[in-house]
Amino acid sequence: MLQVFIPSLMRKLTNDKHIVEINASSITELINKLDKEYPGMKQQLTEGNLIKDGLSVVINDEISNNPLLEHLEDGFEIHFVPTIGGGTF
Amino acid sequence: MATVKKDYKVIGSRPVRHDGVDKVTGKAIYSADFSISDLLHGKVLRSPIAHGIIKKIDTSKAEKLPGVRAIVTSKDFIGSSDKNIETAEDRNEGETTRLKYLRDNVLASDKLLYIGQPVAAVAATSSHIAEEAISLIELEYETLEPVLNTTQGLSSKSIIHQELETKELGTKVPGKTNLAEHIQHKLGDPEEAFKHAEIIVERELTTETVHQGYIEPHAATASWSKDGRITVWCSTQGAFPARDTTADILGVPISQVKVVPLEIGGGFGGKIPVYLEPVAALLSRASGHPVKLVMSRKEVFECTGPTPGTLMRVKIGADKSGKFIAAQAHLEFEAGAFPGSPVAAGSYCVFAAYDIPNVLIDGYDVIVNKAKTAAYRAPGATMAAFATETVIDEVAEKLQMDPAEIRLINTAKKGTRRADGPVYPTIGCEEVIKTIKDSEHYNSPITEPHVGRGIAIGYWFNVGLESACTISLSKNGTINLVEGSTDIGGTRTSIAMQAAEVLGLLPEDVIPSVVDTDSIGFTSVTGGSRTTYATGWAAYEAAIDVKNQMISKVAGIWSIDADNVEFEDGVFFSKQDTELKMTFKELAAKSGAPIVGRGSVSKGGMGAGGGSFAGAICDVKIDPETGKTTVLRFTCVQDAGKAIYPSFVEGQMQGGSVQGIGWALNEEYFMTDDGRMTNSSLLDYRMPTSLDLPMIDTIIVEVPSDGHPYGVRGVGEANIVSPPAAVANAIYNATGVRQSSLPMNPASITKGIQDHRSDILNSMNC
Amino acid sequence: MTQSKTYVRCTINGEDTEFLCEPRQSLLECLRDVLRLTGTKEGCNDGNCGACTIMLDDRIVTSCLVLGVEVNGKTITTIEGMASPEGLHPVQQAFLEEAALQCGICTPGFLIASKALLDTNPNPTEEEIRFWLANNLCRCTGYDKIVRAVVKAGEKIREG
Amino acid sequence: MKPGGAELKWIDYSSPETLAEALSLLNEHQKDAGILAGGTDLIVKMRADRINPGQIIDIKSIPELNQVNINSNNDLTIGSAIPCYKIYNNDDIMNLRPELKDSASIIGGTQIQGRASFGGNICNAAPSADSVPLLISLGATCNVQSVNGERTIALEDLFSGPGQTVLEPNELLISITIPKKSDLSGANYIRFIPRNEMDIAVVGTGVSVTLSSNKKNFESVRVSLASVGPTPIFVDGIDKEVSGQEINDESIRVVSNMAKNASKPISDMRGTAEFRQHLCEVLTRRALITAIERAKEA
Repeated sequence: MLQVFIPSLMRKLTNDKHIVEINASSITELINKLDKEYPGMKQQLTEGNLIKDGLSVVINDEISNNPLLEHLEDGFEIHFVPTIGGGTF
Repeated sequence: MATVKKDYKVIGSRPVRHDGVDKVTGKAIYSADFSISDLLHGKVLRSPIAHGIIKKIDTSKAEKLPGVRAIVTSKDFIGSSDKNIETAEDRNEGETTRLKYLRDNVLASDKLLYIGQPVAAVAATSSHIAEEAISLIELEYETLEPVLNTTQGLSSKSIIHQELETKELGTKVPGKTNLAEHIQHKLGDPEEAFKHAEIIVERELTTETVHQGYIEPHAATASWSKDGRITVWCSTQGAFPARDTTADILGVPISQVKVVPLEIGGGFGGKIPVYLEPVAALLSRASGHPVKLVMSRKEVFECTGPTPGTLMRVKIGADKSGKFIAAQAHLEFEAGAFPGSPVAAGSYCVFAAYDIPNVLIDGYDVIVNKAKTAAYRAPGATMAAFATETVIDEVAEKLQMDPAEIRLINTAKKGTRRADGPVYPTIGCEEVIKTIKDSEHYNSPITEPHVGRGIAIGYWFNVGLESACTISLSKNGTINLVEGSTDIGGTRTSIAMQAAEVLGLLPEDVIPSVVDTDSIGFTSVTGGSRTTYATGWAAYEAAIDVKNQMISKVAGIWSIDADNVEFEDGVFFSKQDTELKMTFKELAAKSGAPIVGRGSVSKGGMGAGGGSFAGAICDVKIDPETGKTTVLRFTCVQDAGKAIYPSFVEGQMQGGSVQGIGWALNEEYFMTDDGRMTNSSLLDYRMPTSLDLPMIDTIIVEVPSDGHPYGVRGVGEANIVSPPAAVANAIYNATGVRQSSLPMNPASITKGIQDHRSDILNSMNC
Repeated sequence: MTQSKTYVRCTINGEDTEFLCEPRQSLLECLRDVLRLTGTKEGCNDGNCGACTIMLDDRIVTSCLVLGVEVNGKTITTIEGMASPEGLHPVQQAFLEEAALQCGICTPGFLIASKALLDTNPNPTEEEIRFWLANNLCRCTGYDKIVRAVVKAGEKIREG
Repeated sequence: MKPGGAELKWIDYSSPETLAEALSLLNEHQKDAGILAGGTDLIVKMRADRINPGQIIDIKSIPELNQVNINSNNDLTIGSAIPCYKIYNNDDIMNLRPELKDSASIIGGTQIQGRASFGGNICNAAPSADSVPLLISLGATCNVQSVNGERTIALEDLFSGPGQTVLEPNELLISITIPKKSDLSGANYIRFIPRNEMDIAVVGTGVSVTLSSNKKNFESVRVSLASVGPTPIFVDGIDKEVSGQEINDESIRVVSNMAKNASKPISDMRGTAEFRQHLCEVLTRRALITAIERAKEA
């Protein structure tokens, strides 16, 4: 099981649920499964099958450079967080 | 993966840096020092107003001036601006940038958005002529009402970008606005938790715009050849991002652009953006000559990205024991004329040093008519820490707790969940606080009147990102190490030392070079405290690659299996036959296919290696009559993971501390009501001089980061985060008056003391 | 009056030097653009950062506030003239050993200023060093290691 | 927007070796002339486009402007082109008027002091000029010449507005004369700046005091202020209030309050009017106390 943390601004889609548990081995699979359970999630998270502009994916404790390429394992934590814009690094 | 080996030979030593002799003899070539045959000199016409609409740009008179060779405006860009592109930086941030914004920030197209925004540029046979030509360009415009702070930005009817909609997690909220983005992090149930707090402190704080203040102004030379190839020589924190952004702005493929990074005279985040490079390239194409552009100090202050002014409200609730049970932050940051303030980073960092179960953080990125803000050393974290750490000080005072103790019982540690979600890997926050609490400085008595002591803690999350490195082995047993991280503070050496450690070499046996974008793999910016961490890691990988190739080679010579070869203390030997030995240098001298090692890493974004915590202890003396603050003693404590080159780690700690002290006391942009900066000189923008400071003591804490082969944590940034708050807390302890705005200049301290006195007098009268 | 260049003859780093410049060109421009001595840096062009510090006869000055035409007959030392054929000057060596530079852009100015101090006072106090160097801004180091390097260079010079 | 701090417009330059030659050039060019001594104000103002002289007259080679002279009456005359460091490194000056180091050693920093002169600091006529208040409090006079002759102007009468003096366009400041030092007198200049060097005075106070023979009473007190009005301010009428009075907290406060009341500051980025008035009182009191100590030691 993956622990998926739902950002506060998206919790209206999950009836205010903070953490959702889902079985998936990739981010794409994860998002598809999320959307099935909570319709509208895919639209919130993706654009043209890519992670939406302005969103970053944290896998465990680091922002992933290439989330769609990562292999997810049981027990991983997934977070969707606002990107750090504006020449911050 | 962190090695347990502690007896390093090279790591932890202090050799003379490889670029040192050139830098103390004046031979090192910085961007403004560069020259090339047939060179023209350029100048930029800039907006005289903060907000308006361009009606007409008439360059005809300027074109007729003898010596003028080219004039360009935004009309000279190739292709449509109406698309989103992914800059090199964006790629790591998971977002795209409107090409129009990037272009408008280097040459305005339809609107004037801040005083100093480039409008046109001239190339001429001398800079004097170019400047004369600038004054002959006629710019007609219609003035609009400027928006100059977040309060105006959020309430004003003056909309800066008509098409802008507020983004929330990438989703657009319809409606015309100056609010570019709203960020929120929520953990637990803060509303409920505050109800149970024994004590709640809530304060509103503000900070003014400050500049990175690097001593070298921006400069760039570009040559656009007839075959379409563009070469740029410039001062940048990232040659590859500069290449990519320049290509995007110009509308040419990145393969057409080569960026040659010259020595860089400071950056602190401010030399990540591209300002002059595309303009110089356009002038070169138009004139057929290479063109050089150099900013004046006034242009640096008024036209390059500072870090923004902010308005913040922070609320912390604690129980009787001092444990924080709930926290809330409202952060409004000025983005400047285009989206992208450091409010997202500020939102991540605002409570990052503490384990708090219930947190709500709201961040607002507000467009205003000022220069687009840029990164400045731990962007956003310093302002946020000023708010948090002064509120915590007040909580401690109300509970009559020691300021270090309250921080210690609330410290974040491995496994602590941050408000934005992730849990920490191994971090050194607790160790930093303990070190402060146990330090001689913290425990020394204060005996003089008007002297106060303050402490504060700061966090910067650090990034990893991509780096590449190659190593070529020479016959004499030395190695040439080629890397793409521009070296601002000695990173060539701290990177070379990590390769030397692997190969059993002396630091001087490694010859490092920072090269152009055609000559090494993609390497991200020198920023985010990532260079020694990630490019050092790439050098480590490249050195391992060299070692493995040498093992194969010696195995071939000895006709044994490579698995049976060991390498230790500079000697290759057979595990089975003790007679079979060869030194590194002997093996290097043997002929055969050249040995070239490659290292290439991609090490994650925010949070790489767990980030770095730092803290400050500050003693100040206040002149109660003039409000002048003298910093008597200052100690910076920082977790370096493993200090590769301790002198450079100390140097980063001291430099960051002093920038923080400047920010605390005297640095600020003075702006008129129409958006003009009035103190754009190094006389009136008062950065600390040597006479304004004591020695800056340093204590390096080493809690190795998970992952990095030597446990390195980047140390470039966390050290600036706590000083303003530490100074503020010290001023409070010296005067009895809390300061809620940066800078805490003599006038505001004097006023605080006078108001405080009258408060006391009034209460006595009652 | 026709706009013509002016002939200037002076001694730079021990060499008899002639150049032509416009009267409006600062000594800093003449050193960097005319003579291609780019070790002297420009940080502000109004005398407030000290990066362009040079020795003019017996005194350090900011070369951005000197006109090139003013130095006719004068003696100038720039960073390029500090090391001898035998090696680095003790103050250069101390800056390297004490890690007193990070980006290095202010370093030439600091070295010229520090040498001038040690030439007249090889045993300065911390306060004297800080006062003397207050016209030189450094944004990287926080000055700590610079002060230490000047003290160390003074020790070396006193030892001979 | 002009690229600030950038290129100078075309200028002509001459470096006369005699006073007569310089005065004749100045007479020829009048307002188009820019007098160059140290250049630390002139060149900065030209770069910022605040002035645009076409003819630069470099006065550093003129002997009269570079001399220090102490006459038989012990009046001290300092050539207007002498850079600050030559003032505080001059033993004759320091023996006679050690207080001049108070101001000469804080104008700009070390490098600026290698060029900047009292003459330039005076003629630049900034209300914040650090050399001026002390010189006014010492009763300094300006020796001025033109092709038409020479005249002497009391320093406090020289200034007519920010950046403005009563000098005619063809007049040159040759030197400054400080009258002989009275017995039992002392002086001090202090300023307030947020940094410790390299800053413009938020307020500056020059105080000169002469004590009675028993060292217990004021005989004369002169106070002058910088940065609290359109010109440096000489605080009138102090002697009338405190001459003959016993030196104590009360009489010191009378002087410092008179200074505060004489100030007419504006609010700008360097300080608010209110803060500056407050500082006037503080600094005058402190400078006066130091001047009294120096007078007692004298």
